[in-house]
Amino acid sequence: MRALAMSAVAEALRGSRIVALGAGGVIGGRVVEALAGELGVETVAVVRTLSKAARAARFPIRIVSGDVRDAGILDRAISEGDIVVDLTYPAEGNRAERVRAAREMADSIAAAVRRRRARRLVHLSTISVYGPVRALTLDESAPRRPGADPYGAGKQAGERELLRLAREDGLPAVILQPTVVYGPFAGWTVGPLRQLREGIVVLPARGQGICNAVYLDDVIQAIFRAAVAEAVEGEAFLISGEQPPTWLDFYGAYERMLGVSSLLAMDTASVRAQLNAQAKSARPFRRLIHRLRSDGDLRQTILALPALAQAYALARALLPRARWERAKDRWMKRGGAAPSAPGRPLRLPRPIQLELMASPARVSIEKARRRLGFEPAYDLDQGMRATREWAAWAGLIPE
Amino acid sequence: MRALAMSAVAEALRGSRIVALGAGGVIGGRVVEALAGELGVETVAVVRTLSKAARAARFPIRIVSGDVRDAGILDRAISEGDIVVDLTYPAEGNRAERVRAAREMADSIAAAVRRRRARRLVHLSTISVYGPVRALTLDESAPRRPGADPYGAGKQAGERELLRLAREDGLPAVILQPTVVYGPFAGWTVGPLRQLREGIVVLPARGQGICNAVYLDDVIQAIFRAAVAEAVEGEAFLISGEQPPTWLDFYGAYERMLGVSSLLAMDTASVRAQLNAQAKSARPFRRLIHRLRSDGDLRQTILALPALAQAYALARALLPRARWERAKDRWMKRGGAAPSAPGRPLRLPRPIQLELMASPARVSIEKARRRLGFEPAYDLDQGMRATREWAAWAGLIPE
Amino acid sequence: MTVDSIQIGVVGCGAVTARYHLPALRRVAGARVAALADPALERARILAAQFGVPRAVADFQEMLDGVDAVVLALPHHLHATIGIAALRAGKHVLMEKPLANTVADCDALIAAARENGRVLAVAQVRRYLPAVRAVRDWLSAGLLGDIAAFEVEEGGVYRWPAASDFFFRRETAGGGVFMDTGAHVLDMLRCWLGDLTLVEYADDAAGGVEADGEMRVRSLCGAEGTIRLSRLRDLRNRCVLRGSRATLDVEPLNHRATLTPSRSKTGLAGTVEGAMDSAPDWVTLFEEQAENWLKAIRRQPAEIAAAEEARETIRLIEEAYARRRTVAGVWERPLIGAGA
Amino acid sequence: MTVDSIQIGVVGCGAVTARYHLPALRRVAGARVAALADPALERARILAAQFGVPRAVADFQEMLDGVDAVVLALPHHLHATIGIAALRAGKHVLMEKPLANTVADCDALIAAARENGRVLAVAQVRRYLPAVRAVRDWLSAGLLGDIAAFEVEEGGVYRWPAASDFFFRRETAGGGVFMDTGAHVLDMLRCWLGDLTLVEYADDAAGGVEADGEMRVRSLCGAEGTIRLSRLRDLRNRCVLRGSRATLDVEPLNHRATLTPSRSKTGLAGTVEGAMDSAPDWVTLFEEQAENWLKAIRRQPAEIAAAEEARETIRLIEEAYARRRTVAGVWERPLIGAGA
Repeated sequence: MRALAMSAVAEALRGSRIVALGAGGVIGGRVVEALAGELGVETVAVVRTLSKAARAARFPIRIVSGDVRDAGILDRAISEGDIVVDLTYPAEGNRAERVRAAREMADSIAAAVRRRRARRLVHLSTISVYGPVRALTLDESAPRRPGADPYGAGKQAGERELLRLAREDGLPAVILQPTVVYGPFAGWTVGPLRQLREGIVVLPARGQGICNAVYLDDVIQAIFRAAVAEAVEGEAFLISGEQPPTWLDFYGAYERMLGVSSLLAMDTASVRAQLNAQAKSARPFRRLIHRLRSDGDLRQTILALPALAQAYALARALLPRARWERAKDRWMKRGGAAPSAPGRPLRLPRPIQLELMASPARVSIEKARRRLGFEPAYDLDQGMRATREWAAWAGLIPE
Repeated sequence: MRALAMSAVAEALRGSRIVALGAGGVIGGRVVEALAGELGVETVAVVRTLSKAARAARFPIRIVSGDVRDAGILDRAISEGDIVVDLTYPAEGNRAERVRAAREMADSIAAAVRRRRARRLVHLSTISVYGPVRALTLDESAPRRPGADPYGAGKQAGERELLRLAREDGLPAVILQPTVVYGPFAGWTVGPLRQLREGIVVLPARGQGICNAVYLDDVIQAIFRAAVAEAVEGEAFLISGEQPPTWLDFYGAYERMLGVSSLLAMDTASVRAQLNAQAKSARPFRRLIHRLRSDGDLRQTILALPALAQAYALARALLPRARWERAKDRWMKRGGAAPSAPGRPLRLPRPIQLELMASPARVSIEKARRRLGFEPAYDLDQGMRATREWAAWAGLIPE
Repeated sequence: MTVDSIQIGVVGCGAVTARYHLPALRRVAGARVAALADPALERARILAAQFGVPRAVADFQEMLDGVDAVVLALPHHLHATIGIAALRAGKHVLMEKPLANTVADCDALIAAARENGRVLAVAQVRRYLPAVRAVRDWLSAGLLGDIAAFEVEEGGVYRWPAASDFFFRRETAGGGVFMDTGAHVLDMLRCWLGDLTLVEYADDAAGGVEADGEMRVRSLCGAEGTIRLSRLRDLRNRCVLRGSRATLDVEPLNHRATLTPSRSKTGLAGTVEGAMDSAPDWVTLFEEQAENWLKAIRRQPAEIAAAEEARETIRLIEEAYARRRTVAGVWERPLIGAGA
Repeated sequence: MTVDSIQIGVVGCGAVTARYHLPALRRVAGARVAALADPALERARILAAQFGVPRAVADFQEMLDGVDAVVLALPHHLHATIGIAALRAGKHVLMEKPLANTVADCDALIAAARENGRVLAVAQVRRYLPAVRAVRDWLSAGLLGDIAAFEVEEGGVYRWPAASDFFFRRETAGGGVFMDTGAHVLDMLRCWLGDLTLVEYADDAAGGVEADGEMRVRSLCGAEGTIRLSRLRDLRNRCVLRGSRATLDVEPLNHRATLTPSRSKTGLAGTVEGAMDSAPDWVTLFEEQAENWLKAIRRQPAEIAAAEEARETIRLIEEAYARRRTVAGVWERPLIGAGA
C-alpha cells in the first residue's frame, strides 16, 4: 500500500463523524483538538465526568458524559457511519477488577458499534500487553504476557475481547499498541519532570535499556491512519518512534530541560537491592501500624487522645531532645507537610517499570508502516523540543 | 512580753550582721531587700547559683554562691555574732532524697553556726510539716505527719534535726512555720494567676476550706522578730495572717485581678472523681509509651523513621480522615504547639493540694504573738492590694 | 425587638448549593430555608431531606409564594430570566456569580430590582476572604504607595464536580474560565483598585469556551496588570501588586502574603492577622455572605456585592470576548506536514 | 591565591566562649584557634581539649606571641587593660560587648587600635540577626514612613550560667541589665535609627547593679522611645516602631514581625523571609560575626560593629547611670509602720 499523506488522511476522515470515547484523557484531548481544530472533522467527545471536558469544550462540539458501559450514553454519541476511537480503559481496581471492567467496556462498545452501524472502531491498547520483553526486537507476533501488572492485564483483556469479536463477528476493530508516549500532558513527561525536580531518579541497566518512545502527535497520526486504512480490521499495530533512544537519553532530555543533575544510572542488580532495602526499611513501620491497627486496646488509646496530641506526645517522648527540636523546626518550616529524610530522596522505578527500563528490546513498527502508512514525524530531538515548549507553558520547567 | 515595735526590732538587728542563706528565693530576696534597703543592716547573701543573685545584687552587699552543705562556703559567709537566716530547702528529688539532703543541710548549717559562733539561727520551715489537718484549729502542739509529700517531709527532716540540736547541744535555733505565703514573686501568687488565666481552676469543699494565707511581708516581719526575740531558742512558731479567708475568697481575689471568671467550686468527692478520671484517661497512653519504651524493636522502628515522619504517619494512618484534617488545621494554627482539647482546660488540685484546700483548720498564731510579738500587718484585702500592684508590674495581670 | 425570620427559597440544587449555600444558611440566625427548587426534582428532594427543608419543587414558580427571598444557583444563561421573574414577584435575590452572561441581561436584572425595590446581591464570596479585606485596607492606607503594575494568576486542572453540562457550552455558560474564575478575580481586583479597563485579551477558545487565557487591564490610577487564568495548567494562585513603596505578593486563598519594600532585599512573609487556618473555611465565608445579604434586606448597613458592581465585571469580560485574540495551545502543532 | 590562616587566641573561658565563640570559630575557614587563656587554667585546659586547641595558658601574655588576633571574653572591667595590651602587642581584637565600662576606657581602646593600626571590633552579635538586618533595610526603604515613637522591652528571670561573680558587682560589671542586655538593645536601635540621646533614666539599683530599669531616648529624627529591661520579670522581647505610615512590632530573637499600616485594622503577621527557624541559631550568628571580623582584618569589606559605634552606646549608658533616678520595686513597702 502506498502511504497516504496526512492531508489525504484528513480528507478521508472528513467523510465521517468521529466519536472519541475517553476524550478527557491525554490522547483523547489531542485527538479532539486535531479533529475539531486543524482537520475540521465533525467530532463528538465522550468523557467519563464533565470535570474532564475543559479541553474539548474549547471547540463547539458535542460533549457527552458518562460511562461507556452504559448503552444509552453510547447511543447518544454514535450514529451510523461514524468512526469510533476508543481511548477508554479501567483506571482503578486490582488485576481481576480491571480485567472484568475492560471486558465489559469492550463488549459495550462493540455492541454499540454494531447497533449504531459505525464504520470503524480504533481501539488504543498498549505495549504493556506484551509484558516484560527480554528479546532484542519486539513485533506484533510476540506472545501477550502482561503478568501481574493490572494496567497491562486490563488493556490485554480489552484488546483480546475486541480481536475475538473482530474475528468471530466481523467487528470492524483495529488495535493500536503505542509504546512510551511522551509529550504535552503525557504521563511519561509529567512524571519524569516531577521526579527529576524532587529527587534523584535511579535508572537500571546503567540507563542503557531501550526506551521505545513515541511523541504524542505520532500516536494521533497513527489513530487517524487506522481510522481510514483499508483491510486492517482485526489487526493490531505497535506504534513507536524510530531509532529508539536509551532510557538515559530519554531522561537526560528532561534533565536538560530542568537544568538539574538528577540521574543515577546503576546496574539492574543494584537497583533491585535498593528496592529490597527500601521495602525492608518500610517493613517495621508497617508492622507497627499493623500492630496498632489490630490491637484495639492500643488503638483506642491513641484515638482517645485529643487529635494530634498523641503523635506529638509520642514523638516528644521517644525522640532525643535535640532531635525533637530539629524535627519540630523542620516541621514548622514545612508548614506541617510530611517531613522527609535529609538530602534529595531517591526515586526508584517500581518493579514493573524496572522490567521496562532494563529491557533491550527495540519495537518494530514495520507492520504499521506497511499496512497503515505510518511514519513517525518526530525523532527524540524534535519531540523533546516540542515537549519543552509545552512544559515551559505548563510551568513544569523554569522559563 | 511586750511586743516590740518594728522600729525597735530594726534597731536590735543593727547590732549584728545578718547572713541570709538561700537569698535567691522569694523570701530570701525580700529579706535582703528589707535589710540592705529599708533597715540598713549589714547583710551577706548566700545563693545556690549566681544566676539567682540579680535581686540581691541591687545592693552593695557581699554575695557568696555555693551549696550550704559546703563548710567552706558557710565559713566565707558567717562571722562571730552574726544572725543566720536559713531559707534553704532541698527542691529536688524524691521523699528519701529530700529527707537526706535536708538533714545534711541542717547539720552543715548548725555546725557552721557553732563553729563561727553565730548568735542565732532562724530557720524557715512550713505548715506542711503537719501534713493534712482535719481539726478545726491547728497550733504548734499538733503532731507532725507530713505523709508522702516530699516537700513537707524534707522540711520536717530539717526542722526536726535543728530542734534536736537546739535541745541536745544548745543550738540557738528558732523555727518558723509559715502557712500559705502569697505576695510578690510568691508561688501562691504566680501559680494561681497563671492557672486562672489558662484554665478553669477547680476548688474542693465547694471552696469553703480555710486558706491560712499570709502576706509575704508578714513572714519577713516574723523572721526579723525571731532573729532578736529573747528566750525562744528551740521553739517553733506557726506564722499566718489573721482571720483566714476561704479558698474561694483567696482565689476570688486573683480572679478579680485578672478580670476573668475561672473558678469552679465543687464538692470534694467530685473533685476526687475528676482526678481519678483524669488519671484513668492518661493511663492507656502512659501504657503505650511504656510499651514503646520497653520494646526495643518497636522503639527502633520509630526512631529509624526520619524525625517526625513517624508521628505524622502514625496519626495519618490511625485517625479518620476528617479528624486528621481538623487536627492538622489546629496543629498549624498553633504553630506546632501541642494541641489540647477544645474549651478551657480544667486545672485540678494535685492530691496534696486537695487535702490542704479541703481542710477546715484555722491556724492559731497565739504563740508567735505571745513570744515574738508578731502581729500581722496585712489582712487579705491589704495583702491582695499590694499583690495586685506587683502583679501588674510583673505583667501577670492586665494593666 | 425580635426580627421575623426571613423565608428563603433556593433555586438550583447543584454542587454549590449542596456544599456551601445550604450548610451556610443553616447557621444564619433570622433566616430559614423554606423551599428548594430544581427541575431535577430528585436532587431537590435529597437535599431537602438532608438539610431539613420542608418543600422541594421542580418549578421555581411554585415556591415563590412561600418565600421572601431566593438564592439563585443556576446555569448562567438562566440567571436573567429567573432572576427577573423572582424580582418581579417581589423577592430579594442573592445571585450566584456571574450576575448574567451579558451586560444587557445585567441591566435588565438591575432594572427589575430597582423597579420592585428589592435587594439584588451577587455571590462574590471571595470578598469575605480575610486577605481580600486586608489588602483593600492596606492599599487604602497607602502601604504600597502608588500601584504601578500587578499580576494575577490562578490555574489548575479543572475539578469542580459539575452536575450539568451547561458549564462547558458557550450558549449556556457565557464563557469559560474568565466567566467562571475570572468573575471572582476581576471582582477582587475591582475591590482593590477600582474600575478596570481592557487593554487586550487572548484565549484558546476555538468556538467553544476558553480553558486558558490572559487579560491585560488598566486601573483608574493608570497601573497596568495581567490576569492569567487556566483550567489546564497549575499556576500559583496569587496576586502580585507592585507599588512605589513596596510589592505585595498575596495568595488570597490561603491567607498568605509577602511584603517587600521597594528598596529592600528582604520581605516580611506571613499571614493576614486573625486568619491562621491553612485553608479558608468556605462555609463560613458563605455564612458571612448570607448574613450580609439578610442585613441588606433588612436595610441595615451591609457589605454586599451590588449588582451594579458585578455588571462592571461582566462588561469587562464581554468586551474581552468581543475583542478576543485566539491563540492555539503551544502544543497544537499541525499534523499535516509534521516532521517535514 | 591562598590566604594564610589567621591564628587566633581566645582570652576568657566562660560560658560565651564555650557555647558560641569556639563552636563558631571552628567553622570559619581561614582561621585557627591557636591558644586559650584563663586564670582558671583548668577551664582553659578542658575547653582546649574539647575544641582541639593546641595551647592553654593561665596568663594571656604568654599566648600573645603565637597569635595574630584575639577574642576577648572577659569580665567587663578587664576589657580596657587587656584589650589595650593586646592591641599594643599588634593583635587584632574582637571584644565581647560591652566594649568597656566607661567612655574613658573606650577612648583608650580606640586610641590603642588606631596607634597600632589594628582592627578592634565589638561582638554585637545581634546585628547578624535576620530581623535586625531586615528592619534596617525596611526602615531605609521608608516602609514605616517617619518614625514617631518606639518602645523596646526585653526581660525575663536571669538565667545565664555566670561562672564568676564579676557580673553582679558594680566595680567589675560596670552596671546591671542595661550594661548587659542594654548594650545589645541600644546597639540594635542605633543600627536602625542612628545616634540616640538620653531623655531620662530610672532603675532599681540601690548601690549595686540594676535588675530592672527604663530609659527614655530621642533619635536624631526626633522620635522618642522607651527601653524597658528587666532581670526580674518576663517582658515580651519585642520592639515596636511607630511610623507615620505603619507600625512594626518585631521580635528580633524569633524573627517574627507584624506590620500594621497606620489606617488599617489588620496587620500582616509573619517572619522575616529566609529566617524560618523558630529560634535563631546563635552559633551561626557568631560564625558570621567571626567571618566579618576576619574579613576586616584582611582589609576586605566587612560588616562589623566598630569600636567607635560601641563607644556611643557606652556613652549613653554612662550618662544614664550618672543621671539615674532610683526607683524602688513597687513591692518594697516599708516594714516599719506597715499596716498602721
